[in-house]
Amino acid sequence: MTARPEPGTSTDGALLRCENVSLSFGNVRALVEVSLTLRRGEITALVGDNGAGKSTLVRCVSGIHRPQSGRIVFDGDEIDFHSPEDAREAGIETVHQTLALVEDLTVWQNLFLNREIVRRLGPVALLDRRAMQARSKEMVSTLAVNVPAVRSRVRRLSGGQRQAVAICRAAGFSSKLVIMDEPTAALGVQETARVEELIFRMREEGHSVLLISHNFVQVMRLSDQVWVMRAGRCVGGRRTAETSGEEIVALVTGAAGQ
Amino acid sequence: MTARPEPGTSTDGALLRCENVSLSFGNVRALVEVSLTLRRGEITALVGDNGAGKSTLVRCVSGIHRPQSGRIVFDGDEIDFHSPEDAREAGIETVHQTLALVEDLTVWQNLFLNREIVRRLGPVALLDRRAMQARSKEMVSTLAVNVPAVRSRVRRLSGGQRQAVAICRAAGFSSKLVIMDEPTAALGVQETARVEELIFRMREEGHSVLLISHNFVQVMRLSDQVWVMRAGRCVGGRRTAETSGEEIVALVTGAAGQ
Amino acid sequence: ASGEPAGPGARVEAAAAGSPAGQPRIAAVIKGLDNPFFQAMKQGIDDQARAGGVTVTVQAANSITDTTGQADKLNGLAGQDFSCYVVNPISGTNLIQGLARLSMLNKTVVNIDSPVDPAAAKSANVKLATYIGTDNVEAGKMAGRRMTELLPSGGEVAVIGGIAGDVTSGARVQGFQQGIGPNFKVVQTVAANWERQMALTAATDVMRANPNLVGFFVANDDMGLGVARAIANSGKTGKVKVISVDGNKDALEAVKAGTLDGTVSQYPYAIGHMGVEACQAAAAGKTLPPNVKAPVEMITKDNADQALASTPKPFGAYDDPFKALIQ
Amino acid sequence: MANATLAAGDREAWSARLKDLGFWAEWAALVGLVVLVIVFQALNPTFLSAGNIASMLVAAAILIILAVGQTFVIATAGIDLSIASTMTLGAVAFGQAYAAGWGLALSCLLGIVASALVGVANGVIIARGKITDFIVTLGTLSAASGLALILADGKPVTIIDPVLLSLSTGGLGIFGWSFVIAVVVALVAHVMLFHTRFGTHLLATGGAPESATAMGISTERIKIAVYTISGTLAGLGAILLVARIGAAEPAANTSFLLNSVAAVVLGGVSLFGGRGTIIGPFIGAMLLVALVNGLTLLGVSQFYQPLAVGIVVVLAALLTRFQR
Amino acid sequence: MANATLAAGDREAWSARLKDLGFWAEWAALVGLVVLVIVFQALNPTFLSAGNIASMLVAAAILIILAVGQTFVIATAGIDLSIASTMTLGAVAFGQAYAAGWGLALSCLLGIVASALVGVANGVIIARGKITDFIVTLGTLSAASGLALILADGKPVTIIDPVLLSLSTGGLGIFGWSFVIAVVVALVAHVMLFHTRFGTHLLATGGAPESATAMGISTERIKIAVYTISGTLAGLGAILLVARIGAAEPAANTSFLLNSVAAVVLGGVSLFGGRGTIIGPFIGAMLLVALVNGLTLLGVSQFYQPLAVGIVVVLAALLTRFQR
Ligand SMILES: Nc1ncnc2c1ncn2[C@@H]1O[C@H](COP(=O)(O)OP(=O)(O)OP(=O)(O)O)[C@@H](O)[C@H]1O
Ligand SMILES: Nc1ncnc2c1ncn2[C@@H]1O[C@H](COP(=O)(O)OP(=O)(O)OP(=O)(O)O)[C@@H](O)[C@H]1O
Ligand SMILES: [Mg+2]
Ligand SMILES: [Mg+2]
Repeated sequence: MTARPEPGTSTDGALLRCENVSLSFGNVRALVEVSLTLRRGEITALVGDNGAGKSTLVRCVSGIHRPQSGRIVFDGDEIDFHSPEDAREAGIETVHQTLALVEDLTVWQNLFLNREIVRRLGPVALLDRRAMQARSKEMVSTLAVNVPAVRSRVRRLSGGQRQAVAICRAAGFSSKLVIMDEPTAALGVQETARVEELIFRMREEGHSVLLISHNFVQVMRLSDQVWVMRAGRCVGGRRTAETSGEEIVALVTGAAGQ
Repeated sequence: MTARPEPGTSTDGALLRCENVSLSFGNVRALVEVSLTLRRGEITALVGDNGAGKSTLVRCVSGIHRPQSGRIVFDGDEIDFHSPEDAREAGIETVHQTLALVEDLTVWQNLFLNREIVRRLGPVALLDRRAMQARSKEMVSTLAVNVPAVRSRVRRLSGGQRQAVAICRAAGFSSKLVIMDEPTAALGVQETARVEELIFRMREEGHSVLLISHNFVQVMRLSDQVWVMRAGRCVGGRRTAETSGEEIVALVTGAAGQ
Repeated sequence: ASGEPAGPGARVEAAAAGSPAGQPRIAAVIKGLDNPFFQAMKQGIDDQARAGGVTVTVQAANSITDTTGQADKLNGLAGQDFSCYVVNPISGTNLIQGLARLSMLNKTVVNIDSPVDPAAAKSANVKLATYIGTDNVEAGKMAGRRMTELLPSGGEVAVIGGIAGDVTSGARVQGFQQGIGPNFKVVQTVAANWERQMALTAATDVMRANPNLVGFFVANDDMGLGVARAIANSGKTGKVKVISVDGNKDALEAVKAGTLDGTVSQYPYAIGHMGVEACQAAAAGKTLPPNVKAPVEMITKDNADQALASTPKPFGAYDDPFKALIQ
Repeated sequence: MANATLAAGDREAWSARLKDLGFWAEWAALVGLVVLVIVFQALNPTFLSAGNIASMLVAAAILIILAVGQTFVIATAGIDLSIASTMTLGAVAFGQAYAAGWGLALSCLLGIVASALVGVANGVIIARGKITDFIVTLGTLSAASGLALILADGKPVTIIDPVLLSLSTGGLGIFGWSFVIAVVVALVAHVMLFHTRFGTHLLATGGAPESATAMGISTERIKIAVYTISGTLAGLGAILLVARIGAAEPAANTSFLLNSVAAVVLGGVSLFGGRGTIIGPFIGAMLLVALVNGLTLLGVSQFYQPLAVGIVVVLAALLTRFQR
Repeated sequence: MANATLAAGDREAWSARLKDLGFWAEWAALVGLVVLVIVFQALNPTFLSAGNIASMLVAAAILIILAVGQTFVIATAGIDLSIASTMTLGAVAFGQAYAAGWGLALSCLLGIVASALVGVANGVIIARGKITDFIVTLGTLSAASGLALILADGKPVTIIDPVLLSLSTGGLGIFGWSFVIAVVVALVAHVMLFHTRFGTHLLATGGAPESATAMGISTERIKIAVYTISGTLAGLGAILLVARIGAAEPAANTSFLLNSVAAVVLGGVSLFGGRGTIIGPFIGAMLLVALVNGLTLLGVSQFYQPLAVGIVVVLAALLTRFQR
């Protein structure tokens, strides 16, 4: 049952490789010997039922959880992130499913959180609020249709507006890998189209993207490679060009063997 | 520009009628003279971009916000809910977009929140935990694939599992109108299929459903009537049978007049 | 000997204050709020003011530890048109700032009960017209001597104090230790925060830890009554002696009933009373005696009846030099 | 069949729980108490003598009752800073009524009603006025102690009543009556919190007020109820206090305030609301009382006692670190 | 162009804000203070005399400094219960060093360092031990006052120093030096909170610790920093306290604890963290001081003062009800 990298996927172009990663919460086995590979400069999709363990895997890669066993290799080095800060420094930006926005801060403060622009005044570094606000406005208007005021608190935003802010934050800073956990779940048609454009643009600019989505049409449209998880295990991977939506559904539901 | 009920929709079979409902937050005009009608025993869809005001309208109907002007007629009576309790008593159950689960309570406690089963012991009414747990188990397993333990705290659940719990809660209690604000946004394929089944079943059982969704394929598949919102206004309504996905998209984006 | 006023000259000040017809307007700042001791003091102040037909404003700190709050209150009153200030500072120095301002304005300052630190007063140019009060160390000593009288053969005693580090409590305890005979051994000192309930619990525990205990010294009456209760609860009434300080009405009754073996009565009523008299005398242009000892009595079962009959006033005659000045 | 699987789940859950650090953390106060008892007993054998246990239990009774009230409030993410001065006010009301010859039963009732009213005031102002719990109860802390001073004219009233005396000295074996009352209060509170709708709604109000409102729970009513409970229990505490010291005093019982909150937090209840137990704060209160008792028995100097208390409190809290 | 729209947005935002009730609620403390000043001035004209203003400002200085420290802690959803006893410890350390002839500057430094160390201890135990702020600082409250008692052997040390005396009595016109220091502290704190990365990270830590962690902010480091700041400011308060009362006393200054939190809450800062201002707590502190001063000037009886304070505090808080 344990999945191993597809024979077809050479590990040379690999940006991220998970090998037998396991993690349990009490007696919930969220990840069971998960192995998969992400190639450089590609859009990789990760699909699976609710509770299959996708977000948990993402959290392992982005430094929130530490795997109980197995290893993760990123950009050639085995990684052992102790905190999300380590992951961000290594070049991994994440849009978490639960968004990770600070509701009481404004849109611009959230966008630049821990990436603040400062002006040096002798020994002290003061925030350059104007610059950040102006840039935020630009960033948000690329994605949102009903653009929220960058100085309103995130608490005030609609579900989709928040999602847009979270995506902007991850996309706005150059990084090697951008992970997006169901980025378009709350988005409208127009916004979804813009995010998909953004994802393509990121690939063109040479970033790699890990996309989690329940929308198989979207997955087939965007991705180069699909990995499928079921009940904590990675049960298979396919090149998108060589598979079909039906095969993926079969893998997700367990109707097909590997 | 202001929308009015479609000529085709007779108001006789109307379960819910909003008339010129408006609501502003500070200088954000979230709802501008919204008028629309929901028919008894039908599935009505409400679509629109992010920030268009859909959730705000739902919150007005379910007693969280009070409209600043306009009136809402439910089941023949003009309503003026002072609290969500009033709405629940009038027979309106809501699955909110932000879920409204209590993270520190268990799944079964959430499912039966304010609908607890009690045993009378003389003057005191004690909770019947076993009964509630058993029923919860049944309820959740109809929707979820990876069924969470009903005695685990909601905090521990995956995004989709939470969504399933929230839907179960709204569907599990007989009511005249069930409002679902993006119920399948976080759900996997199998779970989405089950929820859609559930929605059909509810219609068969004579409940009315108000469905908010960004998934137009789903909207076309499920609904009898579609209303479209744009930037706080209700810009039109169509019988689903008489329209097409393209027309709806055009209404949402403003490419078409009414 | 402490509380030596830093300077005379009450006559000049009274004149400078320009009070019409020699009637002072008096402001008093005292210590406690919820303690009967200071209420008796206030009563003394109010009674004498009424008798003398003078106006008086009494303010108190929020608690016996509220040093800065008391200073704030004095400062609040200092800016107003009072001619004479009666102060009972929580510590030797906490009111210095306000007092310095008063001295600059040539107001009469009467120090009662707890003395202002003389060195601090000197360096801040604070001029005190007079000091009226009893030394807390002296009160403690009296309690110690009484304990020795009650238990000539000595033994193990314990001390229940107020809040740890509190000045008044510290002085009384220090006095007690000086006053007891050489046969005594203080086995334990517990801080009961001036609370009767805590004193009760602490005394119960102390008696359990020291089965041979023969007596308690308690830093005020309220806690003393709690200790007496603890002794009664454990059936040791009479076997373990309790002596406290203050002389409140309830304590006097307890002494009479035999549950308390004695209290050192400091007569806050008389102190307050004389404080107002001192102001009147100063306003009348009299020269005040620099240092007036307030009455203090050891109340025992023998004189408890007398004490109760005249409470809050002292039952015995005492020396009141101001009475003559304002006749 | 459903029942069978449930029971199996039960067993499984228990064995898993015992292995879980989090489980032990929930019982941090108990672990701390046991450690403390062992240490004190080793250092001074009178610690576990029947007499000392009895007096510890009696000394703990008032604190337990206040901690139970405080638990209800804290579980809704509130805090009742006025709990101690509400008790003072109750004691004074009781004392004044008794001194005025109202008789014991009526006076007790009056004391409890006076305290309960402060609770109602707290609840109504917080719930209807939508003001932070902290500042409202800080206000009533001040106001209640002021009222107590005014009512009593600043003077204590000695109360000698045979019934009260036996309340504070009699009991069932080593369990003094006041401790028995505290246990009954805790039991009732436990049932209320975990076996009634009210309890569930209370936890929902504390954990996610917006969600609770959306589910039609009146968080206002819950808030008013918990403060009323807390006030009423403060009134009960007042009766026990008067019985214990034999007098009704207007003195502020400040130490009870911080101790009641400390007992709750040591008992593993989060100040952010939404979770709680009754047994935890119960043991937390016992821990605090045993600590002071033990230190006094050992004759630790008054200057070193605060230091020791501080260190033990932090150490006991360290046990809760695995919680959440 | 972007700038132009921004500026326009600015103006629009301001005019909208002025109409918004929420805006006024943020300034509740100021509104309360103004009302109080008008009432007191009407009842007693000496209230606004230069002398009385000067003494109010001086009286407020220590509370302002503590409230600023408390604000930093509360903005991270913590609370520093040890702030007053940390100040006591600082005062005693200062006093002992001064009495031992270390000289003023060195003694001051020692006092501040001693207090800062308590803050560091708080921060480290809370952040690394992952224990609730409330219980840790409750522990250090006790421990620090124990240490102060031990250090001082329970006795106050009188300190007469011309520099200290002029610190407490001199000043710039009606602004005493200690008030000037408090203003400087508040200004620096304001800049730190709103114009540095640290401030933003602090608010993020308080508002959504998990999100802050996910964004790579070390919430541990932030926690340690805020408690260190609060401890250091308590040390500064200690120097001003010694200057003011002319002695270093080991007795607890309990009233400062609740007042510092009250000032922060009255200043519109949520105890749940994530939001905060400095000006609010500043004005909150002034409000509390003006209240007591005014009641004293009016000669309100000592029994009625707590009642009046309680009522005014609740009324002032009522103004904040429109907030959020
Ligand atoms: N912190 C936690 N404690 C306990 N169980 C957890 C925790 N986080 C996740 N789980 C459990 O682990 C499993 C996998 O969860 P995860 O969030 O990774 O699912 P997912 O694939 O992202 O699902 P979804 O599509 O619904 O987001 C679920 O059964 C969930 O209940
Ligand atoms: N409490 C609030 N305070 C201020 N503005 C608000 C508030 N709630 C909603 N808004 C604003 O009102 C507008 C409509 O929000 P709403 O949540 O109704 O959108 P929606 O149609 O549900 O969008 P989505 O599809 O993203 O959920 C948005 O611009 C939002 O920022
Ligand atoms: Mg997920
Ligand atoms: Mg919405």
